[in-house]
Amino acid sequence: MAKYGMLIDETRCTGCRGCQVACKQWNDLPGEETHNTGSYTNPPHLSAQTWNLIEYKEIDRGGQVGFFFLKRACMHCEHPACVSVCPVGALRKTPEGPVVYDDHKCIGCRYCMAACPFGIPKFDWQKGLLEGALIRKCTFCADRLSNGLIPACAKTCPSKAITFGERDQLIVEAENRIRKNPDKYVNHVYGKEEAGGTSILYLSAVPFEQLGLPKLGPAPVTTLSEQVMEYTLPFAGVWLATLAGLAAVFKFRERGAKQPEIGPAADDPHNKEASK
Amino acid sequence: MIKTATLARYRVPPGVLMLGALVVIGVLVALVRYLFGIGAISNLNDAYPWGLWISFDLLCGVATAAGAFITASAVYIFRMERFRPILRPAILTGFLGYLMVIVALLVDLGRPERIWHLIIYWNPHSVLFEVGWCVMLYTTVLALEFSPMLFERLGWKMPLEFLHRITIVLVLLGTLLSTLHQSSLGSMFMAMPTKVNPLWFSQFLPLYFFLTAAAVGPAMVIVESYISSRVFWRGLEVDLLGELSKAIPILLGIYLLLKVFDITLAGEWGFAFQGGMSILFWVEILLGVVAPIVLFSMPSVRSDGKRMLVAALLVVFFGVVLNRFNVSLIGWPRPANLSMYLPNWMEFAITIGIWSAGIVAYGLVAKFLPLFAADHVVTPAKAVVTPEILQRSRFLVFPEAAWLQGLAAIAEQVNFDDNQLIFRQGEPARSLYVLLEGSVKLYSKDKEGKEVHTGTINAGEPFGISALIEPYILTASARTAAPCRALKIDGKALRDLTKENPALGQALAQRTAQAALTRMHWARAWRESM
Amino acid sequence: MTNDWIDIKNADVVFIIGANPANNHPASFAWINDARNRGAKLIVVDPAFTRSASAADVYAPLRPGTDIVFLGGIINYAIQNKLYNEEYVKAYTNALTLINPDFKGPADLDGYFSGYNKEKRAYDNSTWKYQTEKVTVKVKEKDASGKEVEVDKEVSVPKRAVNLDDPHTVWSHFKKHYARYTPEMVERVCGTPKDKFIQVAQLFCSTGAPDKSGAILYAMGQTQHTVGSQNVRSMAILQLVLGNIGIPGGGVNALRGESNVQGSTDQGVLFHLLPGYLGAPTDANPDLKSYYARFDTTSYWANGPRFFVNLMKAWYGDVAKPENDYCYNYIPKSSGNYSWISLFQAMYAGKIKGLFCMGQNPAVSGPNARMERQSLAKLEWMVAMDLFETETAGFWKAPGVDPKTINTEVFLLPALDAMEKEGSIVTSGRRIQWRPRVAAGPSGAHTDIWILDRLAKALKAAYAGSTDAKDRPILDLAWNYGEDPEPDVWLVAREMNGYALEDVKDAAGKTILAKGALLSSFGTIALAANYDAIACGSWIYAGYFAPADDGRGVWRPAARRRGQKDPGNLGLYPYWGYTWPLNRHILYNRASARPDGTPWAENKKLIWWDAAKKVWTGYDVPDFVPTKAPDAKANPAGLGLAAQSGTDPFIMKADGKGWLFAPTGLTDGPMPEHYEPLESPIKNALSGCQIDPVVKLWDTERGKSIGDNVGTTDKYPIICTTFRLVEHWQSGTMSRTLPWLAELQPDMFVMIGKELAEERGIKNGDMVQVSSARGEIKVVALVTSRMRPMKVDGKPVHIVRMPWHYGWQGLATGDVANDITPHVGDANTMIPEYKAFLVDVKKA
Amino acid sequence: MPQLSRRQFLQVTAAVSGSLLLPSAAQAAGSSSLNFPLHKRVGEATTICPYCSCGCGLIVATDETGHISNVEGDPENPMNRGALDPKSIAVRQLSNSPLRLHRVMYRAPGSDKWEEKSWEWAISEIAKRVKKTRDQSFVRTIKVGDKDVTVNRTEGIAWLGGAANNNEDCYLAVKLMRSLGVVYLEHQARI
Repeated sequence: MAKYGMLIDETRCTGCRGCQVACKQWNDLPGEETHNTGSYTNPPHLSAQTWNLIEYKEIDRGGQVGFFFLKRACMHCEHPACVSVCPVGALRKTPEGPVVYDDHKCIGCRYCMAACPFGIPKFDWQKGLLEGALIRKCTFCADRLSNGLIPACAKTCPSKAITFGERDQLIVEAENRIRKNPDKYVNHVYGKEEAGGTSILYLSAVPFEQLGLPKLGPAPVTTLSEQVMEYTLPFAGVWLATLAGLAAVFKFRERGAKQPEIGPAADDPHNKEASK
Repeated sequence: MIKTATLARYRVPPGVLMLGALVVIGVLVALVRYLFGIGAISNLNDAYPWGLWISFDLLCGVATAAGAFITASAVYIFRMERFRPILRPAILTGFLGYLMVIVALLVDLGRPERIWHLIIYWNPHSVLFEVGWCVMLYTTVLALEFSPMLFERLGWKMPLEFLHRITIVLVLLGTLLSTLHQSSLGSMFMAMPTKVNPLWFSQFLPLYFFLTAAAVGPAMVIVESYISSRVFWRGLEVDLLGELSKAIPILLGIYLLLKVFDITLAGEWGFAFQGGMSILFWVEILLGVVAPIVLFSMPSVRSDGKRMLVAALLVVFFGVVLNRFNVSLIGWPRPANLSMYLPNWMEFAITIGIWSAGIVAYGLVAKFLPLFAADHVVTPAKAVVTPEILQRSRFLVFPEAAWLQGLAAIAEQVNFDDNQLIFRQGEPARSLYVLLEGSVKLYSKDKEGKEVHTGTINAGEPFGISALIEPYILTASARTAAPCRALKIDGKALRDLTKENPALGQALAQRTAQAALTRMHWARAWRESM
Repeated sequence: MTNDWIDIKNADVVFIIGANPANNHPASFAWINDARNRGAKLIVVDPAFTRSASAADVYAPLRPGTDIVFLGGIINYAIQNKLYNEEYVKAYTNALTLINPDFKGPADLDGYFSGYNKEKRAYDNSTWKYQTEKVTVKVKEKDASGKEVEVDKEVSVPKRAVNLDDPHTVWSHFKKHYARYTPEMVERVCGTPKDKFIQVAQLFCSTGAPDKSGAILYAMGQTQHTVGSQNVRSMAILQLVLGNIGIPGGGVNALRGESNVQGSTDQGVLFHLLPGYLGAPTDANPDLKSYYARFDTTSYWANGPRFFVNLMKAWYGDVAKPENDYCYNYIPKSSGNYSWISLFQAMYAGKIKGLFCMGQNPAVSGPNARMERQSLAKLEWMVAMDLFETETAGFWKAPGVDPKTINTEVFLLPALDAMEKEGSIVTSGRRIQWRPRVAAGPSGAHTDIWILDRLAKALKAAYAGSTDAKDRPILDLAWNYGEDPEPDVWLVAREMNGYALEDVKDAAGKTILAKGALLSSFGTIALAANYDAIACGSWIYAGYFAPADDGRGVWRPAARRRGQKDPGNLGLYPYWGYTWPLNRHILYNRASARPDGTPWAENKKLIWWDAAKKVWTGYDVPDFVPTKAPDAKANPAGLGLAAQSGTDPFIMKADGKGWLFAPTGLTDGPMPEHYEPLESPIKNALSGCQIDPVVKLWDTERGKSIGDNVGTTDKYPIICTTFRLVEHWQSGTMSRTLPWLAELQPDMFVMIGKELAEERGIKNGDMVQVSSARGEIKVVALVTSRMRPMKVDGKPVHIVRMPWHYGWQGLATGDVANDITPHVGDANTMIPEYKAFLVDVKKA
Repeated sequence: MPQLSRRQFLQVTAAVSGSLLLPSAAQAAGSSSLNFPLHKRVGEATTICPYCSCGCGLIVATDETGHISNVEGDPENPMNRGALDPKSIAVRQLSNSPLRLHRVMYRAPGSDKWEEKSWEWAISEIAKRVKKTRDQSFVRTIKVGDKDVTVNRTEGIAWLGGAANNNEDCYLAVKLMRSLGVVYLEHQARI
């Protein structure tokens, strides 16, 4: 089946936030109480009620100021850290691309929040047991994709900065755009390899770090932890055998030397039990 | 029914009341958490999903409970019998430690009512999956290792019998599970290369966590023994602890070598010399690792309770607690426009509430269950010894009132159960005993090392007289043959008294020699009767 | 707009000046980006580095209120470097027309045109007229006995020179006038670095080439000035000079702010208009004949009188007869100016007793809003019809107001919103789209039509039986739109579209519209003999509700069509909705062909002359007589378009030409001349005339805190301009009450440059006080490097800008920005000068 | 759960626990492709956004109360081809807002609060006031130069509004107001 992705061309985005509101509309998420603390970015961060956020950045580009808008949402990684670390497998990578969450399994340990290199999964901090706090993040509109509709944010983008399509075709399109106007883009498609590659790809006129995207190597972040999990069972077997061996050896040494047994100390079950 | 050593009168001391209050506060705060969510009682937020409860209650809680498997493996796997007296407290501390971790989890987990999901929903790639399973299984093991005390108290024979037979299996499993999850708590953080500070991030994290946990085991035993000896007026098994703590410098040594090697390999020494985290790095390494290695390798420290306590605290706080905080919280990059996470009072209320509950539980167990080795129960004399009491024993009858006053000041009254080992041949003779009621049998080892009954002490007679005779090493073991009451005079204080008052010293020396002679006659008579 | 939204994709250069489409019309960026994908370039000129500027290929800052200098500079640049389309200018504009020799321009009279009367602050435009010449023409006329006979008739026509540089031609005055707008002058007055200006001018003037087209997108940044009309004139002139009018990807395109502001203007909700842009009668037209005289006879406006009759038949039905001048006197005649500021000044003076507010919130959106709120207090009664309790409806409980001192009765009627009622609206591109009811509103609310219907019937009942002549207009008003359960909006649409009361016959007696049939084109009215048998409420909308093919053979009322076909792939989409007039998408599209009728260039063709079929054909409805050949000669004695030749694309103009020089129609000069805003930090560098000499200056309560005071640069050194956000809309009633929008922009703020913030010790996020001569407001400071000080006339000048959506009602609240804007309007339209006034900013 | 003999029970637990130790097979290999149900209707009714003048097309779904439950761009409308900006999407909250007026409100002179009234009362009271003000301020003729000019106007009543109203609303408003003789007739297009 096709593997979907979204290409976000930051040079076309005008920061209208249609995608931020469309995400809230489709997912019926409430507005948050916010204040203007000196930036257009509101709400200030992703949260359990805000799964897609535009962040406004004023970046100086050689004297002339640049005004850029980063669309921050789940990257739907190819090797998602959140899927790898979730102890109960509540997060799952579907072959079509979306990383989806099963809120019936989740125990709320929040390991996915700690492990995600993009800091995407968020939590219902204000919900008690009755309401049931859960992890919240963009679902790549998995229900829309299942029914032949494109994601709400991609559909609503007026300036066509967000293009939905098959991931590998989007990479080809992105590289074409870079080739066609090299002076307009940084020569790199963000998400092609980062942390093992992501479904959401970015093109930008300024270095991605200045926009607020983390600098990540090609290896999935959970490579080491997954490797250690491979060795756990064999190690356990070997270590158990060693311990048993040691126990036997010391037991044997002790019986041979016939340590004078003045009788076990008060708390030894032999003693108590024997003496009564 | 076995009569336990009565530790304290029934009246609840103020300390426990205070702890109880802390527990109640903790429960109330937890209630607020369950009604209005974690956010209502904590500064945790989307940038800091894990805070005090994970860094301290989980990571440090599990690490400091390592004393259980260290002691258990020492006693049962390596057959170091001498550590037996401190085994039960260590097991209890471990068991309570893990219960406290689980209670902390029940507060920290977003959906505590689904904690059992780990059983039916699996993700073998997740380190936390393995940690979860190990904690579940190991808590069960600890419960089984702890249960003998309970069954003894209840006098149930059949379970005790069964448990006795499977003890070795339990200890093996316990040690295995502990090794697994003490190390995988470290591997958890290997999944976050972009979060953990480079000075702490390494592929040896599992090893680091295991080694520091193993090292903190004995340290915690020291700390906990010291505290319980203070609280329950018990003697401190300084010798045992000293020996156990020998392991600490070895473990920390390996840890230090590995860490130095790893940082050099990764070429990250640069980080160690700039930025706030470098300070914390050196504090942790110097105070938490290097200092304990040095201290614990000095016999003078290993033989003195106070010094060992200080060294142990260094390991616990700088070697483990600070390390766990650095790895899991302080070292993390702080998002742009957000202040550093600091736990608020309610988070501390939960942690303190849990620890108070743990201490109260420890006290209750110590009070109602046979936790401590009675033989070593050297209860300092609280009952005031008066010259009249001294007079009851011929050995201590002196005309001069001043002598009696001097002796009374350094004497204390002690009680022993029937068939309780008072002291053991070969140990240093710290005190002179004078039996007031009951009878005590002496044993000493013959050539082949077989235990031989060498005499009986009746009311009024002294024993443990080696306390006055160099090299002050007990020549025989003493075990009560009936419930006894005796006077215990501190050997050193008595020797000082005799130096100040040579006349008294001379009188005592004469009576001691008399006692030694009678014992020798008795022994020759007994052997001939064999 | 002369063109349409989607047409922007055909442009080679998109020039945005005085607008921020990324903010206020995000959908337009789909077309701007389409154009840029084909290699088009985007220019943005704005005082601040806006969201639109962030996407621009070329960005140039300019000081608010100096657009005429900037645009004048580009016009001059085109002239000096011969980048203008000479063939277009010569054929389609009045460049060659000769002007009255007595005409003098600002170059000679230090900023004034000839004919200025200082006391009346008005011009006498006789010296601006065309020179005319007499021409004798053979005319067929009926002599006394009714027989056709040919007679010579003498007619005067505008005199045109042969080449552009002859003396007294429009072009020579034009060149002389714009010679003063040099790049150095632009740098000095606008503060735009010279190289940046040259870059913009060079890029945009490249569209002068026949095979290139450039579109200008503008909005309130151009219009809300004391020289607003002349700003728009400058853009029209520039586009004429570059030959960009009437061609795909060209045009002068206003990005209008409200979903139906184009429609509400079309229906004449303005004091000086009747529906269909028919002029409202004034006290200078006592009778129908004098009213008819206002219409040109040599342009399409010659049919104006007919359209007026159709309107009267729609309003008064059979009562409107030739005998009573079709109830001409039922229509009120105005004396002087009744526009917005005059209205509130009259209200403040207590002349106005009652006010109706249908979906309008003047308490926030009017200039000097605090004074306007005090005018509301002078009313006896007010009726507000709105979705929410607006600041206007609740003005009596505004912060700091004691309700007890206000005696205005307020009726607040709950209305249904656009989703909950049926009707049509018009986009900026004149495209009418029908909107069915798609949702249920609050139970107690009603549609505006229901309210108006009940009100009309109540008034008719109140005046029933009155014999007083003044009450006839109400009693005779044709008002029957049914009632079960709502008045039928389709009946209203029928009336606006126009329908035949009787069989309509042409001059030859052939029936061209059956009785009761819907009008499909106002051409029928022009051809009809018995044109008064047609009732048509809004002639320009003729055909919008008549059945039309949607390109798939489905016939439905034109405005409800959803056809997807787009012949020529120019984005015209003729089968979607109905673009007035006559579904013509690009106005003056005769100019998209050379004078000889062939397209300027293959990739820019729109309509062209099909010599074989002898008819104009192409992708759009020709804005021309379909059968008039390109080389057709004008018949000076003809009526209407007959008097215009085959090369006169501007059919609404008396001479059929694009006016570089406007002899009539503008009160403050035939050509745009730069004057400083009312409150300006510098002296006018172009001439001695500081502000627009014709602007009306109010001095109500001058000296008091809310009065019409004029701020000076000593107390208020900083230039302030207002702008809009994508997250809020107009006075915020329909956005600040919605959680999803209030969350995005919660608080009222002012954008301050880093340099000014440092000077005043203001940190990002601080509360600051912005004060002008009319009061002060407290807002959050947004310190940004997107606002920079500008060197103007050698002096550094700071500029700040603030959104004006905020008020005290709703979820996101804040001080009303318009509390400190000035009460002064444009010389022609009286649109308030929101975009340039003086303030001071300090920490609150 | 069928009654298991004790031995069977042990076997089952052994089997289960056995598998406990071995990691379960990776998530069912090749799980079926995305098959999540739509959590709400997308909607078919088409309309046009009430905010700026781009004239973007909307498709709307309503819930059982008739209020809007989903809004997104109308893919067939050429003006926006399915795209929308924040305001048009928020039209849903316009339809559901608790702040919407649903009763006629009246404020008496000097009062500091609203009173709820019926429509009938409001319409008749408004008509009375319009008539009173019109009759008081109506001007039939004025002197222009030396001639009397019939003007038939009232300057006592002003009308503001309707750039967000439909053409039909505006047309009827102008028709009614002009028939009353109103000359102070303005709206958003002026400011």
